[in-house]
Amino acid sequence: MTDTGRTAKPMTATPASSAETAPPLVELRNTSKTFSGIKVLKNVGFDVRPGEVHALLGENGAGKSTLIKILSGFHTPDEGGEIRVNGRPVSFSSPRDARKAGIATVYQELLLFPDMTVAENIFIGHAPRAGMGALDWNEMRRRARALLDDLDSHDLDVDARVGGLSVANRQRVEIAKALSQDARLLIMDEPTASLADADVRRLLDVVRRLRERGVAIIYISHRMPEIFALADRVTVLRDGALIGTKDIEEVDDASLVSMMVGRSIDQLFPKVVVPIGAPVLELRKVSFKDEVQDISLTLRAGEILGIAGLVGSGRTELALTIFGITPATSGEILLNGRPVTIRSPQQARDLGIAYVPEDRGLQGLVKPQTIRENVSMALLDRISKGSIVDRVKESALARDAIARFGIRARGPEQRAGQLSGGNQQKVVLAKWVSTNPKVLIMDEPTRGIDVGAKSEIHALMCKLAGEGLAVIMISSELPEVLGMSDRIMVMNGGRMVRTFDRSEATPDVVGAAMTHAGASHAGGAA
Amino acid sequence: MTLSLRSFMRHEAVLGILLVLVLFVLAQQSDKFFTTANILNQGRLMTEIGLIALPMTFVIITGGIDLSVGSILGLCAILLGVFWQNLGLPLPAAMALAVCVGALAGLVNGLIITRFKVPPLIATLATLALYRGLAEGISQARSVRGYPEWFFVLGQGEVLGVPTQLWILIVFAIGAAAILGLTTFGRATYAVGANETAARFSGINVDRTKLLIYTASGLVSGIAAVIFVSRVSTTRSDMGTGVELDVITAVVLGGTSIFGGRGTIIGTVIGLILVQALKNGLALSGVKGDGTIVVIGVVLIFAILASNLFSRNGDG
Amino acid sequence: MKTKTILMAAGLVLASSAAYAASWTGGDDLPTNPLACDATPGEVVAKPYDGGVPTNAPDRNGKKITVVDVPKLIGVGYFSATTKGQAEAAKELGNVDVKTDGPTKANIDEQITFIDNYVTSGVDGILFAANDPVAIAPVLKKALAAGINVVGYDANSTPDARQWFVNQAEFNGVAKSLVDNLAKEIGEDSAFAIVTSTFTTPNQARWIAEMAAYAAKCHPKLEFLETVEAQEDNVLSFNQATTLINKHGDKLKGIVGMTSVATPAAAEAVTQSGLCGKVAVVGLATPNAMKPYVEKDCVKSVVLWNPVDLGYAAIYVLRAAADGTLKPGDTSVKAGKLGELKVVNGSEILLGSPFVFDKSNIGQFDF
Amino acid sequence: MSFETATVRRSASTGFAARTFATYGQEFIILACIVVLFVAVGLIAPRFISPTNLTTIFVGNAYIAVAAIGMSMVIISGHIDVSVGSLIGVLATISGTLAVSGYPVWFAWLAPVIVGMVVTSFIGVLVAYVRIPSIVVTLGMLSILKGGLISVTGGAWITNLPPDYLIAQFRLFGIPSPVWFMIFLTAVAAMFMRYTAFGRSIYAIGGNGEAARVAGIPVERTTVTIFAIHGLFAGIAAVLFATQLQVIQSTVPPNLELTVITASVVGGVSILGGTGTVVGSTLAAILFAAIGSSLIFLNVSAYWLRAVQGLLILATVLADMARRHRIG
Repeated sequence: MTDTGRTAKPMTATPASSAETAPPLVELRNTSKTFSGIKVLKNVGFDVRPGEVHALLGENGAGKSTLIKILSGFHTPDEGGEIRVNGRPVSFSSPRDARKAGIATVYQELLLFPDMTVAENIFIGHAPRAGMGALDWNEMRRRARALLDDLDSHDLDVDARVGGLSVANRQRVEIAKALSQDARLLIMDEPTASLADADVRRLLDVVRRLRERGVAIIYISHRMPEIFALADRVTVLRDGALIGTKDIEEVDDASLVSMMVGRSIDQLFPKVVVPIGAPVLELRKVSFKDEVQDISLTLRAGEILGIAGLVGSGRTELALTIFGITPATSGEILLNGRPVTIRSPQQARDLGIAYVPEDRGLQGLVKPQTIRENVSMALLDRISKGSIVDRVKESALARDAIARFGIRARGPEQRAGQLSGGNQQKVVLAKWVSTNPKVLIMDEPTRGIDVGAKSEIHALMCKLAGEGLAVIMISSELPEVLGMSDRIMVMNGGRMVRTFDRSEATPDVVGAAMTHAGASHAGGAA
Repeated sequence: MTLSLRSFMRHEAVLGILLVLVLFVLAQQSDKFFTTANILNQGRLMTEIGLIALPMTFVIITGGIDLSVGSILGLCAILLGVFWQNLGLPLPAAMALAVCVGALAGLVNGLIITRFKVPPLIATLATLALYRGLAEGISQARSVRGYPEWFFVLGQGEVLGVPTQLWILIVFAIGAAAILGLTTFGRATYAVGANETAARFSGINVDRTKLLIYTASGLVSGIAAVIFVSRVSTTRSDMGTGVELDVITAVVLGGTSIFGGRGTIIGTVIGLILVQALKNGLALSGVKGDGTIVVIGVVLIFAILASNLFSRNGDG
Repeated sequence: MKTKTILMAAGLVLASSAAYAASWTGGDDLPTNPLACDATPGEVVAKPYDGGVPTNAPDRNGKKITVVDVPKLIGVGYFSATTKGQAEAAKELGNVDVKTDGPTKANIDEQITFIDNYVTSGVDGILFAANDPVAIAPVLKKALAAGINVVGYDANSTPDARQWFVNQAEFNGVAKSLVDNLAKEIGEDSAFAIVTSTFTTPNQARWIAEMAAYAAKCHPKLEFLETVEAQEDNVLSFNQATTLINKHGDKLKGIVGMTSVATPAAAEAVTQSGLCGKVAVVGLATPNAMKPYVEKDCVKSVVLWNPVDLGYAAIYVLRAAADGTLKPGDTSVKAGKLGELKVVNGSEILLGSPFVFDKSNIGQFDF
Repeated sequence: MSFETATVRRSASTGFAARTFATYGQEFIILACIVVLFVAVGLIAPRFISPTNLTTIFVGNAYIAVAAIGMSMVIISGHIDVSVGSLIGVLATISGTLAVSGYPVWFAWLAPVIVGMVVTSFIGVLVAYVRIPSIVVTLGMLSILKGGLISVTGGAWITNLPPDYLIAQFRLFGIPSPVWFMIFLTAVAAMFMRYTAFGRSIYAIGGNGEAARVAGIPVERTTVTIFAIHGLFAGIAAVLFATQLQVIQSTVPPNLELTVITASVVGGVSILGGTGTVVGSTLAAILFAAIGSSLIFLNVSAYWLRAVQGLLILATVLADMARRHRIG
């Protein structure tokens, strides 16, 4: 258990209760950062004390990422700023320097090695040595085991290939990795963005436990309940400037949101009730291997069907089956009452099914290409004559999309990869709405998106439903599912376990349905 | 618009300037360099490499590579002779059939890559050996000669004062540029190279796109084989050995990213001309062949280096 | 399913042509002309001049001329030796400026490109050793049309594409020499194998074909086992030769090396297998590479013309053609230290019979 | 979830044997191929498995196996070197020239190794710091080395090598030294890759370069070092290549780079980087030599030799893909 001891050492024996009075562990003074002449961080001052959870809030593009990248040694701040660790000024020229100063970061895109084992990932770069500089694999595995046990992850095998793990498990590996090297400050960038509720609860427990040990934590999240559940202090950034640092007791939900967006948002889930029309999509005992089993459902025009479930419950797998990526192995799909076969995404698209995928960066966008090229990607056939793409139509389409979806961009020729997360999501949405689909499947439509963009996407969703589109929405955020859906289907272990009407769905019953039937499976996913 | 276009054309611009510079220097070195006869003749000599470089641009834009093109060229050349001489087919039929075999060979590459998910480098490394082996086995080391006079029009004749095959290259280059730049297929090619998964999720038939591109690569190698045979009036199984490296050099020099997603036909054509001008101009200036190879190697590294530096400055 | 069908179709193409395999692998299909079994020289048929003539060649008589030499490939011992001979002759003549340039692999396409560039740049004379007799013809004709003197050596083109060809030794002469030496060393009832560069190399293919014809005529009991390819790569040649020894064991009495790369490698294989004196090595090779084996008595004789002389003669012939002293219809040409060389076969200049190096004379050569 | 659960369960129950197979699966397949080949061909032509022929097979591609060790490291780190054939040609020539110019034998052995490391370090610098894709750098380097070599030597052979220079012809316990080199270097490299932090960082860089940087691995410096190690092996391979016979050709051996790369990838090194072992590449080099030899023994018409080799490479690769899909 040397690890625990080592982790505990730099705590300077500061109990959590006296955190407020303790000197800052890490402090940023008057820090700015300029990229190509654009100041993305403006004279920000910021500090973290030992044993506190300091939440960092702001819309995407507010400067949070830049700030944490300065702290973790990726960027050097502009002249005039200063970083102090334990009161002493330091300068980081590489992530390695930051590591040495006890600052570790768990990134949003988990930076792991898929082909290596859990133990190896945890100790990459600082593995235990036996004699003559050779790695001590047994010691490595033993200490990895100890670290994971410490994080209450007894079910995670240290010899498992990381590539085969769930997001939640990979995140635990990341945290163990950070702790394995005496982290005194742990920066967590949206750690719960891709986690299901049960996993979120486990993660929050882990964070609390770390705080008790005196580790300082910078916690970035868009999810308000977590912030109120965890944070001691909150700092809000907007447009690269510091808006304020407050104790958590001084703020509430509404005031934080208005600090972030500079205005107040009246309604988080602007659900508009629209008339529900005729059945559009019907599934009859549709299965895909053992990942999706015997799903039957009816989706009507104007309806938003929410699918809730833990990660791995078969939600996304069901969407992929309807969309033809993993064609159904049995069962029947009807569209407007007629049976159809969907064996490929092209067929699905041509039948009027659209899918806004879960992983925006990997499945949704071609980041090096322009907004124009991304928006037209799914309907090139329709805007081309004799397979020659009509550039005029295409540009018009892209400009339309920018206007209609409120995409904040320099123009249709901006590269998609340069946009913020919310705007990227709008591009993906625009791509699919441009195909005039009858059925729109949205998988985690607001993951990793800031509050402002989130409500815009929700509003769009309602508008589309109002235009007669049938929408399936998959989400790990229970409030979103409850707030937006007309009907809620809960999946577990590849099966549909219950459906709720909007009126009867409460967080308690839906949450219970998500976890209940598959309690034995939950361990694997959790 | 302008920003993206600028970054897109940047490499081509750097290369264009380099080409002008090279042409200028070479013209100073030898008065024979900038003559119509020499330029047209160089066009004749670079046609086979040039033709194969066109589909190779597509292949590399999708993030793949095709190392088997030289072997396909050899196989098709041999089959042209075998079909005509040993099977007694009329020559036009033999030509068509040889090109078809080229397409078939490319299709097999495509199937191995798409169906069995073998990385293109490995798949075509294997077929590089396989196709060359077939060429050797089928030919039993025998050359086929004595083609009729009309056949040589393709490789040695002229149309309107310009070598016949240069017309073919020009037509193919314009066609390829149009397909890549203007059509849905070209879009699909870029999308597949830049993000294959997103392309698949956007309803682009990724496998079909790749299959078509590898088939085209084989088909064009077959056409190049026919032209090659016509130019040198004989058929040998070692034809086209090492062509793949020349082709890849031209394409990469032309700014096509080896990681996929980026590249243009214009760039490839400039790359081709640059390599050919260097080979020819240096020879005319009295530099020996081995010196020319060294220069081409240096230019390749330098060109990519220069465009890297420029683009880094531009992007900040 | 579709995939399988296509793969099967591809397999069929493979199998259908596997049917015919010649008994002497490596030969070509051209008619052979074996010499008589005794020392009777081959019949010399008087043939009218069948070479080409340069059009509107300027008067080069006695003037300094620039000559480029484009061998099959550069970077092999054999052609460095011919280059050496050319330099020697050029120095003697004093009015010839010669340089060697060519492809790094024996590739018809690149060779053509090289010659083409030199035609454009305007040299006075071109020497070549053809990678393919037909493929090289158009560009050589182009050179003739540009008034350039064109002379071949080592490997010929079609006759009308050049003026003269310096023939180091006739194919049937080389074949006879090799087979006779082989039979002498291993006895008539023995078996042997061949190591060649590639089956497509024309000279080697021709020699193998001629050897087959000559052996059938004069040494019918000699048993041919097989031919293996070894590129122009000496380590591969060594491995192939060693494998032949391992495979055939005592049965294998001799190895014939068809290239100057393969022969020393085969000798090395025999040496390292400890079979000196038990397995004979004959073949074409340059003396320097063979000296260690000949001196150790592991190899008794090496057959080769002297490539230095070949290059030397080529320069003299080219000079004579440029000067106009060698005209169609002439029956001999003066070639410096080599004396008078005979014109045979219309437009070929014969260097002489293949030379056999052995322990007694190999020390005198350095190339 | 079901997939996830299955993975966790399986890995939880993995024993040592299963873990070994997961790491060395491709190596076992190739080993099996070699054994099957030896047995099958040995039954038809018993001389094939005679000690002398086995020695020939093992010696034959030993220098390729040695070069493939370094190449595997380069490929595992996500790069490639297509200039290795030219480099070996240049280094062999340097070594031989020194040996016949009266330098001490140890210097003729050492110099190519050092020059090799210098050249590949330079490649590494261009790749790591200047960020030119390795295939471009080495494609250029291929031309430069090849053209430069011929310019300098003019293709003259190097003969009269001193006998004590011919290290590849030395024998220890009756086994030629190239085999010892191959075994020893493969073992050392395999241990190095598995048991040193540097070895693991090669996998890290190839598996996820960004993550490696974040983990504090100096990616650029490591990349240059990997290329330098590759140069070290290329240098040793060049010495083995140069000393195998009593003449050195001083040209670039035809297609050597393709053979070396093929040995690496068929040996299970993923061309995408991140996985593979050096044991596999050595086995693959032996397999190629065995295939070449067996074709002669089986009287397969030499014309078809290359076609058969191509088919076998394809078969090995397809078997590997099938295995990977099964494991998932």
